[in-house]
Amino acid sequence: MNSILIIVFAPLLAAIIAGLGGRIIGHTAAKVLTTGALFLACGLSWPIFLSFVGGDAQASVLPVLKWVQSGDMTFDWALRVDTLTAVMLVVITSVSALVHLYSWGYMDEDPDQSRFFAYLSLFTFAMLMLVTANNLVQMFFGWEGVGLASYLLIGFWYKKPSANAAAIKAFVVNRVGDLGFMLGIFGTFLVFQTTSIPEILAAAPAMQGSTITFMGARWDTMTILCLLLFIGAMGKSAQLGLHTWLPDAMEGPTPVSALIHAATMVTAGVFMVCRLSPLFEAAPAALAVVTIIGAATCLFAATIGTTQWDIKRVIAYSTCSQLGYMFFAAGVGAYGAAMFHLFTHAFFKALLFLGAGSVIHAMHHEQDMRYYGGLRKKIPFTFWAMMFGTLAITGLGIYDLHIGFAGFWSKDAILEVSYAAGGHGTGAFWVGAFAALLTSFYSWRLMFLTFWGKPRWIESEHIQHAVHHGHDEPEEANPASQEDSGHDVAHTVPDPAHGDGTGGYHPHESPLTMLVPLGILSIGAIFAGQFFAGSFLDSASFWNGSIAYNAELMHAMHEVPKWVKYTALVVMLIGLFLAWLAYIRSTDLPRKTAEQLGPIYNFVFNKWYFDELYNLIFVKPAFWLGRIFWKKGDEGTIDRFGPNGVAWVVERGSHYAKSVQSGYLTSYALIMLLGLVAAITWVLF
Amino acid sequence: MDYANSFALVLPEIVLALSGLLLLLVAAWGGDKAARLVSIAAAVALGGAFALAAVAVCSGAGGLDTIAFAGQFRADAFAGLAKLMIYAASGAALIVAPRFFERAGAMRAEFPVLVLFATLGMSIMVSAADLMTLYIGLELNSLAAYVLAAILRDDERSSEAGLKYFVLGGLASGILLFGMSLIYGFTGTTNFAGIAVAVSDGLSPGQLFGLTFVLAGLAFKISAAPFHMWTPDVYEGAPTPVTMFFASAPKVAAIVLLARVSLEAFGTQDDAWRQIVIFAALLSIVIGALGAIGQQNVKRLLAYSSINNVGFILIGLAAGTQAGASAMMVYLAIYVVMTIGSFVAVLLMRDANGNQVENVSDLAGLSTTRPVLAWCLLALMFSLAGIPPLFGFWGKFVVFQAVVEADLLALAAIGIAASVIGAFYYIKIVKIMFFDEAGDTVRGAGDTPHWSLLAICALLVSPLGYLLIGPLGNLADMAAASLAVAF
Amino acid sequence: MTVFAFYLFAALMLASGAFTIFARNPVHSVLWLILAFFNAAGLMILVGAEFLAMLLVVVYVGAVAVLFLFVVMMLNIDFAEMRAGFMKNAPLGVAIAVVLLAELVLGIGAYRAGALELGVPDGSAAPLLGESNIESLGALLYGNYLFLFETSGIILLVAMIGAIVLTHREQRNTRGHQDIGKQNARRPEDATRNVSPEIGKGVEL
Amino acid sequence: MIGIEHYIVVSSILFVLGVLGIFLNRKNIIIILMAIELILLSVNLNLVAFSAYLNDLTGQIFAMFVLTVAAAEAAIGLAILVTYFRNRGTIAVDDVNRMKG
Amino acid sequence: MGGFPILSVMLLVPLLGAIACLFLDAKPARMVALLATLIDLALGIVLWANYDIGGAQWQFTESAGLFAGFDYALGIDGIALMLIMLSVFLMPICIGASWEAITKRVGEYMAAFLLMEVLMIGVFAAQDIFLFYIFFEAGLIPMYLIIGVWGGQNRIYAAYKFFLYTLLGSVLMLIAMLWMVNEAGTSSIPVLMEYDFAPEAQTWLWLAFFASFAVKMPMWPVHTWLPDAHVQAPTAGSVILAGVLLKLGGYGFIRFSLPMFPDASAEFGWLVWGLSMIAVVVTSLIALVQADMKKLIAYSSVAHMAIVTVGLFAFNVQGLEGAMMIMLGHGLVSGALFLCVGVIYDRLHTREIDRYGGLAINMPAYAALFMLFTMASVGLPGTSNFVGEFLALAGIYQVNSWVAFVCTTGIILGAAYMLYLYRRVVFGIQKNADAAAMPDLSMREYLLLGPIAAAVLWMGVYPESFLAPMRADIEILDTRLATAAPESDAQLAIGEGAPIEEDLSHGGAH
Repeated sequence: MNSILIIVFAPLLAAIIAGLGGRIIGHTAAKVLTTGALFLACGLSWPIFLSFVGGDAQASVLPVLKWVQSGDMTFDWALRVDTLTAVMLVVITSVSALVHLYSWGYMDEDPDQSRFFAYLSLFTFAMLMLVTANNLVQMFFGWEGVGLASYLLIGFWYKKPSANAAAIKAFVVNRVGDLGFMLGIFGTFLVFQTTSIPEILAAAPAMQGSTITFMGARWDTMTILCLLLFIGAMGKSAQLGLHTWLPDAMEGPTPVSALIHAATMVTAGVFMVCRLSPLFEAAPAALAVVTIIGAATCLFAATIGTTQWDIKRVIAYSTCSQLGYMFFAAGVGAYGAAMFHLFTHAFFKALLFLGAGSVIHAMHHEQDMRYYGGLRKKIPFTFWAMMFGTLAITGLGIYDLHIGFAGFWSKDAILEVSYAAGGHGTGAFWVGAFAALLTSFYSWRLMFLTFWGKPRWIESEHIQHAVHHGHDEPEEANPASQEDSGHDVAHTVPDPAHGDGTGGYHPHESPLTMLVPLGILSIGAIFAGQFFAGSFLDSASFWNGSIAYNAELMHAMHEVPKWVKYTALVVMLIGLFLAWLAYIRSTDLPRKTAEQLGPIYNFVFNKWYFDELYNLIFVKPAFWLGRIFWKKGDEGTIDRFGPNGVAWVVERGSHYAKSVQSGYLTSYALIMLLGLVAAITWVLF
Repeated sequence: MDYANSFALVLPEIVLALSGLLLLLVAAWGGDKAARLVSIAAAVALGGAFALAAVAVCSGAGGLDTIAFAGQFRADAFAGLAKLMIYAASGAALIVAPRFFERAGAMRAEFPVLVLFATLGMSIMVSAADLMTLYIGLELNSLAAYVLAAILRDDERSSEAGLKYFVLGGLASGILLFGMSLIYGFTGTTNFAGIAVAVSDGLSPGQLFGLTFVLAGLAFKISAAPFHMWTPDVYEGAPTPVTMFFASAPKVAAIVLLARVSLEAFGTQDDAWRQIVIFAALLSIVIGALGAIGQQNVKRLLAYSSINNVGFILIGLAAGTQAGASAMMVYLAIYVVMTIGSFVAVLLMRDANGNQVENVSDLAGLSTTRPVLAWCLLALMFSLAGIPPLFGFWGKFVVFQAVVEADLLALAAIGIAASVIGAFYYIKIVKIMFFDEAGDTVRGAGDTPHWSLLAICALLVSPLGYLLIGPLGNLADMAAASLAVAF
Repeated sequence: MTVFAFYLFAALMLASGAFTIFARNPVHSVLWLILAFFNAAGLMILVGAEFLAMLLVVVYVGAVAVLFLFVVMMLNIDFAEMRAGFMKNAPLGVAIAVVLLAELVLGIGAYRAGALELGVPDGSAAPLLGESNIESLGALLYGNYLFLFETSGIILLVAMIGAIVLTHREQRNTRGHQDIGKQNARRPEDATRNVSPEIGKGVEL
Repeated sequence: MIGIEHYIVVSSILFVLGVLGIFLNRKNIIIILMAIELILLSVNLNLVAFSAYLNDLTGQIFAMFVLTVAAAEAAIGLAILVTYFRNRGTIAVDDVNRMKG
Repeated sequence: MGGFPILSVMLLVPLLGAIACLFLDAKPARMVALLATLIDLALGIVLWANYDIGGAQWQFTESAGLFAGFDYALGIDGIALMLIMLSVFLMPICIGASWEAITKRVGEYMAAFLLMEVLMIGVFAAQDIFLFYIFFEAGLIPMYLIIGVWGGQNRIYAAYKFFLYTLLGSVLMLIAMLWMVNEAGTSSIPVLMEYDFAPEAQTWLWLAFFASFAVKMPMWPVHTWLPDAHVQAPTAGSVILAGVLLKLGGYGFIRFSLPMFPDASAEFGWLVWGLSMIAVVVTSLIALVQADMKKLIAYSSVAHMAIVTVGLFAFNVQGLEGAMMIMLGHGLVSGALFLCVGVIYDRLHTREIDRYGGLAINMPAYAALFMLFTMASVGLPGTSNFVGEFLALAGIYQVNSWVAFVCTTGIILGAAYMLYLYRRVVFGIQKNADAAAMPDLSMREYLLLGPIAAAVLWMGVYPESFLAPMRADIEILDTRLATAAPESDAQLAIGEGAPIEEDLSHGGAH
């Protein structure tokens, strides 16, 4: 199975060549190289995955290079391939390859394309290292590597202050999670004396019930380890509390959002929990936390999604929310379901993002949905792709017929399994169900605002800019913030006075390189669930020990009452209806509702004020403290009383020494006498 | 009393005395025109005495064979080593003096003669084994020194220096004498060996007073704080070659004498004097360092530097051990080299008219205008500050080694920490020479004797000096071993 | 009798010593100093050191004190003008001096008669039996202390050289060193100066 | 003979008087020189007294040397004083203050 | 290597170069300096190649009774080898960095640097405690001159502060050394490393050494000389200061404090931990608000060095090896960062962050390399610093989770201040025309930064090359510390549900 070497390192090689030699070999060569490498990797990944689906492959580990050996602590570079990895391999390489392709069109006008493709390939490499890790440290390497790539790609348009800020935010917030992850690795090493994942997993059950002191408190060993590791997962997967970076990450080019912030990187946390599922299984308390955080994120992000105007932010919060689903699935023990949702989500969410990108492309980089409308006829291919994506995310499907879009299969399974699990799961079920309603609402809201109604393009600065200055301006020409410009709800109503509302602008369908990926992903969004539900959900042999597969729970999942099984569909329809009501039927309704809800609306619209809160309690104090420590501490105290203080004392002493040296004979004599008397007095007593 | 043997032992002194008398005649007849000749002849005489003393040192002379004149005089290796330093320092002073005085139009033929007699006095001091010998030697040196300080008789500062030196010196010798009279009265003898016997059972109050007074009197001579007050003024006012002489030779003599009194006469009662010595040592280090900071006159600064260095030497004495005595001698030897080097460098600093430059600020940018001089001074300054790998470090090293071996750790810690204050003004000189913009004041050329002296001193304080650790350490060890003390 | 003589001499000596220091006129000081020396000589005679006593009178009164007097006269200082006060921190000085005295007297134990334990000499320098003080001293001085005796001669020589070096001025230009140019260049306004000294004040040279 | 303590006390007082003379006056330097002579006198008194009480002539020899040196010292001191006066025209103690710090 | 005195030759080459430079004009002086450092680099490579991993603890030993009182004894173990390699590797780069930047008094400048090289190699190679001290202290002189003569505006204050601060720190150590040698009767470092001093003596000896190494390191709160020295020193001076001189403190701990006073080290572990924890948090926050690039990097060095100290005082193999790896990695990375600052300083002559911006546009290659070093400084896996930080923190975690937690927050703060710096300098729009007109890296600058970049990645991907030579020595040190090492605060207690036997059998199975 040495194809894994090619899968992992081909993107790296391509990234290095395109990145360092981009100027020499030119854009096209760089693009061909990276995209080619990815398609090669993708082509090699699917056979591996299918061989696991077919059940005729075994887990294997391919050592690559010695890394670190320090006393008992040893970790080497190695590539592990098992079912879980294989699933991730196809997700990563497929989405990545398609995003590469898509970017040909999307980034066509960008002067730094080769750099962009290099970053994309670098990201893919890091992600592949993450999923093939056989020890926690290599996983951490991949973990940080994707973080780096994410940072680079979010900040790709480095002239935009908002992009730079978002990039730093993404990196730093992730680092908070990494703090947990690192401590988790240290703790794991302390407890198990190894960082090798299989060895840890094998030893984990024996540690159940043991206790350990961490930061002065006594903990259940497994609980604290899992919680620490889960903090890492929370950071990367943008769970409640550490989610703030994800919406801002939409500052990056849209293909990046599709690849990194929807399909792959953000799911790394889920992957990690699943990879370490035997460990988590030994820590029920930690699992409860995972469930609660997952469910909370799921709901919280969905609420925000209903109020946002930026098309990418809506999808971003949607991603956040869907990740919540995955976590609480894992939290109740249904790792297969979590992975399944990860798998399907990758397709439909990438599709949605790429579709959104296509819309944005068509609308000359306008991202505010208030300035869309009526695009259905202008960009039909994109519209249909988006439609499939929406159908998939909202989970349209009929249980009894066993047909449905991808999201139907996975989300339904999660809701059912959490109901079946009982306990925290029941709560998660209700939260999940309500979140599904919201999902349906915001997804359809997006569709209706974008594709239905009348064009409202005229008010967009971007469109005006395009109309007045021609179409060919490079993207970064306007560094002004592209975040939603107004909090004022009144603005949302299009002004009928402006004729047809197009402002004379004519959107065009995207080029073929962008449409092909949309097409392929649409297929995935439609059929991925249908094809692989059996393997992911019901086949212990498929997983083959790569995750903790709870056959009983899976069995119980199928036994839940009928109403549970139909809940998803029902809430989806309610959501659809509400969206139709608000954005097609009576377009005044959202404004009125918002006004009526007042503070609650503002609270949700402003993303629960998380950013403001963090700014208040972390960012500002950090700078304030830094200044205090610097000016008052280092300069005002240490230097003042330390070196400068000593210097002052010495200078004063020198002054006195010199003033004693008055030049007068009599005082010299007096001082000699003083010395004599002092000496006598000293020896006398 | 075996006069023949006694006279054989004072051969270096006899050489000095006779050549002094002879040269006085030459000076009287030849007048000031013969000054240069007399200087050279005096230097030769010092060379002869040096050779004679060297023989005694190299044989490690010690014990009863070295006693002359019924126990008043000891020509042991300890004295011998000190004499070598004293003769060398005096010789250096004689070498640099003519040019200086000729420039000032005040070259006197009596100058070398006075230097010779002062050297004779020091030579007697270091060999003193009796309070009377001590006194006579000290006064011979002092009286000559008073005259030397004031020898630029038309110069206000020179005569003020002489006056201050004289008055305070008089007071100090009064204190010293009063102490000696008490010691004599309460021990019944003036002989060190006799005193050692008399005080072996402990000190009576009278003896204690005597000892304290004597220490105070000697502390004046080595300019240890708080008896240092004369030093900056005298060093500044005296002619530079004389200052160089004061800073080197008499210090050696007085410190060796102090060591003799403390160790030979009162060696059994080291607790009595150690406290005083430690007090003086630490105070000297601190005062020397503090006083030097902010000095504008190079000579004044070097005066404070010498006070500072004396503190370290006294720390070696405070150890009260053979290793301490040996360390003291090593430090002294290095100190003499550094001092002579520094003053020669000062003498080389002349403005375009050939006038002496004494202001520290005039050194600005010396490294660009006179790089060789600046680098030599840099080596000397870092050496004085005791920064390795320059040789000055080794002096501090051996001293603190001795103190640590004597288990006086607190003293060692305080002393070495205080040395950092001292480092400040040495590196300030370096800063002025190397960091500041060139003032282009110093431009006069030097002559061969100056440059050779400076080169020798710079080489000795350079890391090459470490190659001398072995011989120097051996000599110092032999010298310390020859002291009539059972450590 | 001896006791009376001792107290007389001692009191007179200390009093003259004090007057030496505190006298306004330096000439008076020198005279007081001479008186102090005479009394000290008396004290020495009381303990049988007659040679030293004579020496003190001869050397000090005859040479040193006269030298002082000579210099005082020669310097021709207007003593009336001299500030008569004491230094600013005189109280501190006096206090320290008193402390020193107290420590000396009390510390050594001289306030208790007969309590002092003097050292025990080895007898090598004991007075010769039957010989006078001066003979005994002479034997020692030219015997044991020959070396120091000779050296003290050198000290006197140095003093002589020193005094000459510092004060003696060769009158070189008076004889055979006529400089015509200089003489011609000389102008009355450069050479003369009108002064009107106050009464009792010398002319500044 | 009267007790040695008397001599010690007397000479101590004289010594302190001499010392006082040095630092207590600001009139002129000649007085200081005389004060030094007083100190030496006190030493001599001490030495002679000890010599007598110890029945040992060393003290008297010592005193002779002190006398010799004192004479030399006086000569040199006065010579320096004369030089100084020639340069400055004053011998007031407070004027000897050109160098300080 | 037979009897070839390679270490002495490595000392001699730059020394002769230094003397030659003093008398040469600018151009030949540069050439001589470069040549001398390159020869030393070559010798260093020979040294490394011939170092026998797993062989004797002390190799390439030389001894000559040149001096009385102490021996001219040289020899290295793996730890010293690595630090010598760091020195000889950075030295040609320093010379290269000064090639055009230094125009006044070039000969003296080169001489000072070559002298620095002699002293640094000497410090690491010294086998005699006094020889070590001499080399250790002597470094003050050339550095004082480098800062003072060729430094920036406020160079004199910085030079004084550097000199006196570090001098005060190290003099007490001398007293301790004297006592030790007196006590143990030898000044040989290898012997002293095995000598057992009485515990009560260890206490004050440790403190005396600590005073020196803490200043050199520098540890909070005696770090304030560092920002000033860094800011004022010329680029190459900062490189050598951050790259090698700071490591003297760490080397001191690992060579002296730990093996010679194991009991006292354990006793004072809390002190080191506490200061390090404060340093990580406080200096990181201070770095965040700096407006001067060099000052920012200087403060970051303090924070990084704090992780070195916790690693050292973790008393286990991971901690010690991690500390060593950070020292090596930080030597490269901080050196490279100072070079990066120097590159733009040479063009614009300001270190003020606000004067730059948008450099990615006109200097893309520079931006890329700067990014690499920024990420390495942040401790991204795959770069040199990660290995060290990870091991060091893993080491301390096994002893105390509080310390580990607080110090690990450094990875967050480190990312914040470094990326914030990078953003302000390289990203954004081109605010200033002069900054926008700066040309990209020249060939010379590529040659300076390229090798460091390669080394940083090498060390991150295959640290075995660097760990292997040190392994045996760290092992020995760990054994030495074993008795004194503090208890872990974890106090892992196996639960009732899982008997110990089962656990053991599981452990054995893998």
